[in-house]
Amino acid sequence: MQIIELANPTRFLSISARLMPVLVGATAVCFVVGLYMAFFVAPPDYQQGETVRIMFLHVPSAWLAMFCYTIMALSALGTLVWKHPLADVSAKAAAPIGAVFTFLALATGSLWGKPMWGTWWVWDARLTSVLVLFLMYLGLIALWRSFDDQIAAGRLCAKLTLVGFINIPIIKFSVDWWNTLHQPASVVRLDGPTIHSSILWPLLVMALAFSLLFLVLHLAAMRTEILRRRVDRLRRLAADDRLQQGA
Amino acid sequence: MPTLTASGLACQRGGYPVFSGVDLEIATGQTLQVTGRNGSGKSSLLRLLCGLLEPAGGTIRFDAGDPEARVADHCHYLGHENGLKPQLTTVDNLDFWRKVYGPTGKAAREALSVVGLDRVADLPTAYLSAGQKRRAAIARLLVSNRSTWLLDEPTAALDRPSESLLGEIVDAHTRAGGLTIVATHLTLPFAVTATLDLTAHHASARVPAGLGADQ
Amino acid sequence: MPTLTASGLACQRGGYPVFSGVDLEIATGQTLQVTGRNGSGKSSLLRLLCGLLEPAGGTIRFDAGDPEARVADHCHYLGHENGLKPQLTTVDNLDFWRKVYGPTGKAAREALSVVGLDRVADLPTAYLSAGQKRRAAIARLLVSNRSTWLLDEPTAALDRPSESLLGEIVDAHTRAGGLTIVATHLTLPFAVTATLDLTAHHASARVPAGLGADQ
Amino acid sequence: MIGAVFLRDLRLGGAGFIGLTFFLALVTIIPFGVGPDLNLLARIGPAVLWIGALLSILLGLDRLFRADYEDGSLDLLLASGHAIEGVVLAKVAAYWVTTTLPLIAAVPFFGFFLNLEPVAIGALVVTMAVGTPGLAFAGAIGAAVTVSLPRGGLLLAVIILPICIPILIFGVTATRAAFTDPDPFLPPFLILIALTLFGAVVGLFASAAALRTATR
Amino acid sequence: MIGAVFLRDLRLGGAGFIGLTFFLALVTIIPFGVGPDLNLLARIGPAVLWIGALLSILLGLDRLFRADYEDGSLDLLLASGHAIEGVVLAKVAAYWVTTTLPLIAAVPFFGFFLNLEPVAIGALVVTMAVGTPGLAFAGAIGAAVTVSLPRGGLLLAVIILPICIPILIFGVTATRAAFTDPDPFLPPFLILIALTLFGAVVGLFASAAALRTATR
Ligand code: HEM
Ligand SMILES: Nc1ncnc2c1ncn2[C@@H]1O[C@H](COP(=O)(O)OP(=O)(O)OP(=O)(O)O)[C@@H](O)[C@H]1O
Ligand SMILES: Nc1ncnc2c1ncn2[C@@H]1O[C@H](COP(=O)(O)OP(=O)(O)OP(=O)(O)O)[C@@H](O)[C@H]1O
Ligand SMILES: [Mg+2]
Ligand SMILES: [Mg+2]
Repeated sequence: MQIIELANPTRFLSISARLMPVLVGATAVCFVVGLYMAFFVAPPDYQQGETVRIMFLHVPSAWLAMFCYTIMALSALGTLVWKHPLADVSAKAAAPIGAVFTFLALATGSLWGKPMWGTWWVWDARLTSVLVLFLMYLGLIALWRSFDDQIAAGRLCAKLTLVGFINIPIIKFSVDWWNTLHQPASVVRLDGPTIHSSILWPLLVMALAFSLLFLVLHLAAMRTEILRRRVDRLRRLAADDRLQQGA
Repeated sequence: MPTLTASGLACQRGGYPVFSGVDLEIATGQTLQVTGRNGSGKSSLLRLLCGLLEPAGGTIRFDAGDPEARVADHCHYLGHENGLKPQLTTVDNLDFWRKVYGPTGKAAREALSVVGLDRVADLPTAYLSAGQKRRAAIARLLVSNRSTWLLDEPTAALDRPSESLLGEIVDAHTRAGGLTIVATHLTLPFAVTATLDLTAHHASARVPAGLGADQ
Repeated sequence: MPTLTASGLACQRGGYPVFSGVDLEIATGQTLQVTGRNGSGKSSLLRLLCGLLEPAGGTIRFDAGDPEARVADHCHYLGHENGLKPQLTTVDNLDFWRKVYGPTGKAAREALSVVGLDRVADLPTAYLSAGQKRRAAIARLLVSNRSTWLLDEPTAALDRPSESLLGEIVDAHTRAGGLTIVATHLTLPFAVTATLDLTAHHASARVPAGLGADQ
Repeated sequence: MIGAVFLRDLRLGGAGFIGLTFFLALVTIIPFGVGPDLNLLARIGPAVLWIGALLSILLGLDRLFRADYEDGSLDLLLASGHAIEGVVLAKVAAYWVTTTLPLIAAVPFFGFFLNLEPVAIGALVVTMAVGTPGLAFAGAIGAAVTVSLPRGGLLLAVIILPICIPILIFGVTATRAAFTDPDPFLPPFLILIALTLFGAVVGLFASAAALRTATR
Repeated sequence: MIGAVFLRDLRLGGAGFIGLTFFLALVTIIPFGVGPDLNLLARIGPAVLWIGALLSILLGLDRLFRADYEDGSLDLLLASGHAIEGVVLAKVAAYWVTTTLPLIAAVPFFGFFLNLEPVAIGALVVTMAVGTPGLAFAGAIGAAVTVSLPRGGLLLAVIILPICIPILIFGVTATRAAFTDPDPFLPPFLILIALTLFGAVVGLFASAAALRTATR
C-alpha cells in the first residue's frame, strides 16, 4: 500500500493539469522573445553571414538532446533504486521527445555544415556520437513498444538506459578528445563563456524556450502515458473471469 | 529438519495484485496442496517461494539448520515447462540436471527406470510424447536429494498408471522427511496434509497497484 | 454424408513403430473416443487422419460425395497448441482462421459469445488465461462448417463449466450430422458412440523399425 | 487463404521502424571500421547496403516459420486442406515487405550518409528491389529446415550460401556497373533477375517440402 | 554448475553456422563492391573482418537465452540456488567458443581472400581473440533484455550495435597500427583489453539482472 501513496499519480495528474497552462504561456513568450532576438537583434557573423542564425536552433536542440537522456538516466535510477512508478512513466515519455531534439540537432547541424564545411555530413567524433545517441533513443523506443508488461519493460529499459549513458560524456568531450571539424564548447565550460554577449543572450533565451518546451512536452506525454496505462488496466480487468462472476 | 514458513505473503504480476495475506507453514514430512481457480495465483505462489518472483509484501522463512539457507538452495521446482532439450537424449538431459542440482540422488538411468522410461532413455527427448516428457521431468526430482519439492500441476498430461507412480514417488519423499507443495486443481494421487485455497486470498477487487488508486 | 474408414493403419515416428493394425470406422453423427496410455499414439493417430503424418501402412478412406475428397479438406483439427497469436485480439485471431477455413460458419464474434468470451473479444490474446485461450481455440471449430472434428485432449486447461460448454458444442455438431474423433485419457463431457483403446495396438516391443527383431 | 496469411503476417511484422533503425545503426558502424574517408565510403557504399539487406533478412529468418510452428498455427494451416506452397509464398512475401521494403525505400537517405551519387542510389534501389526477394526465398529454405531439425545450422549454411552469394555478387556488380563508365549495366542485371527467379522457385518448393517433414 | 552448462551448450551448439555463413558472404562480396583494387582491399580488409565478426556474433545472439527461456530450463537454473552470473558466464563462453572461435580460426584463410599481409593477419587474430569476448558479453545484455519478446532479432541488434562501437573502433585501430609504421600498436591494444574487460563485467552483471527481471 505504501507504493500507492508514494507514487500518487493522481496527485501528479491534478498538479500537472494546473501547471500546464502557465508553462505553455511561458514557453510561447520565451519563443517569441528568443526568435525575435535571434533574427533581428543578434548581428550576422562577419564570416558566416546570416547562416549563423541556425545556431540559435542548433545549439539548444543539441543541449536538450543530451539533457533529455540525462533525465532518462535519472528516471532509470528512480525505477531501479526506488521503484517509483512515476519514474517509469517519465523515462518512457522522455524517449520520443529526446529523439526529436536529437534529430533537430542533426538536421540543423547538417544544414549548417553545408555552407560551413562544404558537406552535409562528415564522420567525425562529435557528429557520430550524436548519431549514436539518436540510435539509442530509437532502440529504447522500440524496446518500450515491444513489451506488454510495462513493469518489466520499465526495469529492462532502465538498465539499458544506464548502460548507454556513457555516450553522453563522449558527446560532450568528443571535441576535446579528438580533432574534429566541430567547434569546442564556448558557453558551457569551466572557465566561463567565451562568446560575445550579443550572441550569448539570444542563445540563452532560446535555450530557456527549448527547455520549457521540453518540460511541456514531457509533462503532457507523462499524463498521456498514465491515462493510457489506466485504460489498459481496465481492459485487463475486463478479461478477468473472477470479476465477471459478480458482473 | 526443514520448515518453510510464509506470513502475509502478497504477490503482484505485471503491476496487478494477484493475492495478498497468504500465511503458510509446512514442516518436514508434510504435503501442502494449493488450490484455486484459474489465475488465482497458484503458479505465482510457487515461483515466489523458490525465488523466481519477489514478494510484493510479507516474508518467507526457511529453517534448515543453516541460517543462510534460501529455499532455492534446497528445492526442486517442477514448472509448467519440463526443462528438457529436445536435441539431447533423455538420459543426457537428466545427467545435466544432476550436475546442476548436485549428484546426491539416483543416477540418471536409475531415475528414468523408476518412472518407467528406461526404454526411451537413449532417444532424443523430441521423440517423447507429452506424458513421457512429463515423466522425464518428474525423474529429475530423483537425481538430486533436495528436501523441498515445489510441484506445479505435476499430473498434467499423465495417464492413470503414471499418476499413481507419481503418488508413490511423493509418498516416498514425504516418508524420507521431505516437504512438498503442490499447486493443482485436480485431485492428487497422494495424501495431503493441508490445503490452501488461494481464491480466498484473492486481491479483493484487482485494483491496479501504483498508478490508479482512484480507479 | 461423410464416413471415415481406416483399416490396418500403422504409424511410425522417428523410425520407431508406434502402433499397427488399427481399424476404425465412423459415420455421420458418431463420436469416437481414442484412449490409451501415454505414448500409445493417440495424438499420432489424429495427425495421421488429418494428413499431418503419413501412415506407415494401411489405408484411410474418406467418403463425402466427392471422390477427390481428403480428410484435410473437411476437417477441423484441435491440437495441443491453440494456434492463436498472442499479439492479435481474439476476434482477429478467429477472423483469420475463418478466412483460412472458409467463412461458412458463425461470425467470429458470435462464435466467441458461444464459448462465453464476448467480453474479451477485443483484447490481445496474450491477456487471456490458459482456460480462456483453450475456449478461443474451441470457438475456431464454429467459424467454419466442417464435417469432421479431430480433437486432441480438448478438455485440457478447462474448468468444469467450460467443460460442459464443450459437451454442448460437440453434441450440437453430432446432431447436425458431424463426425468427431477425440483423443483423451480423461472422461468426456459428451456422449461417445465408440471407444478405441490404442494400448491394444501398441507396436509390441518398440523395436526400431529397420533394425530387426533381435534388438 | 494466401491473402489472409499475408495480411496477418504484415500485422504481426509490425512497423518497418525497427528495420530502419537497424539499418541506420549498421551504416553508422561502417565508418568506425573503415575510417571516415568519404571517397572510400562512396566506393564500398553499395556493397555495404547490400550486406545490410542480407543481414536484416537473415536476422529475423529464424522466426519466420518457427513462431507458427510453436504456437500450432503451422499444423492448422497444413491440416486445412490448402497447399503449403501458398502458405510459404504468403509468409515470405509478408516477411520481405516488412523487413526489406522499408530498407529499399530508405536507400536514398542512407546513400546520403555514405556519400553515394544519385545514379548509384537509383541503381541500388532497382537492383535491391529485384534481388532481395531471391534472398528472402533462399532464406526461407533455411528457416523451414531449421524448424524441423533442431540442429539444422550447417544445412542452412550449405543451402543458403550457393543461392545468396551469386545474388549478392551480381547485385553489387550491376550497381557498380551503373555508375562506373565502361561496364555495361544490363548483363549483370539480367543475370540478377534470372537468379532471383531461380531462387524464388527453388525456395518456394524446397521450403514447402521441408515444412511438410517438419510437422511429421 | 558452470562447467555443466558450458558443456551442454557446446553440445547444443549449432547457432555458429549462420554466423559463419554470413561472414563468408560478407568477405566474398566486398571485393566485388570495391572493384579490383588490391591495395584498397588490403587497407579496408581488417575493418571488414572486424565488422563481419561483430555482425555474425549478433546473428545468433537471439537464441542465446531464448531457447532456455522457452523450454523452462532458465527457470530451473535460476531456481537451483546457483548465481545467475555463473549461468550467463557459462552460456556466453560456450556461445563465443561455438560462433566466434571458428571465425577467428578462419581469419588467415579470409585474410588471403582480402589480400592481407601476414602481419595484418596475425594482428587480426590477436585483436579479435581479445576483443570479441567483449562483444559477446555486451551482446548478452541485448539477448537478456529481449528474451521474453516474440520477435527479438532486429531489436536486439539495434540495442546492441551502439554499445559495441568502442570495441570495434579500438580493435580496428590496433590492427591497423600493427602494420602501418609510425602508429604504435600497444596503446590501442591495451585500451581494447580494458574495454573487453569492462564490457565483460558490465555485460555479465547487466544481463544477469535483466534475466532476473525477465523471468518475473
Ligand atoms: C550534424 C552535424 C552536427 C552535430 C550532430 C552537432 C552537434 C552538436 C552538439 C551535441 C553540440 C553541444 C555541445 C556542447 O554542449 O558541448 C553542438 C554545439 C555547437 N555546434 Fe554543432 N553539431 C553539428 C554541426 C555543426 C556545424 C556545421 C556548426 C557550425 C560550424 C556547429 C556549431 C556549433 C556551435 C557553435 C555549438 C555551440 C558550442 C558551444 O558554444 O558550446 N555544429 N553541436
Ligand atoms: N508473466 C506474467 N505477467 C503478468 N501477469 C501474469 C504473468 N503470469 C501470470 N500473470 C497473471 O497473474 C495471475 C496469476 O497467474 P498464475 O499463473 O499464478 O495463476 P494460476 O493459479 O497458476 O492459474 P492456472 O490454474 O491457470 O495455472 C493471472 O491473473 C495472470 O493473468
Ligand atoms: N516428433 C516425433 N518424432 C519421433 N517420435 C515421436 C514424435 N512424437 C511422438 N513420438 C513417439 O510416438 C509415440 C506416440 O506419441 P503420441 O504423442 O502420439 O502419444 P500420445 O498417445 O498422444 O501420448 P500422450 O498421452 O502422452 O499425449 C511416442 O512413443 C513418442 O515417443
Ligand atoms: Mg498455474
Ligand atoms: Mg498426445
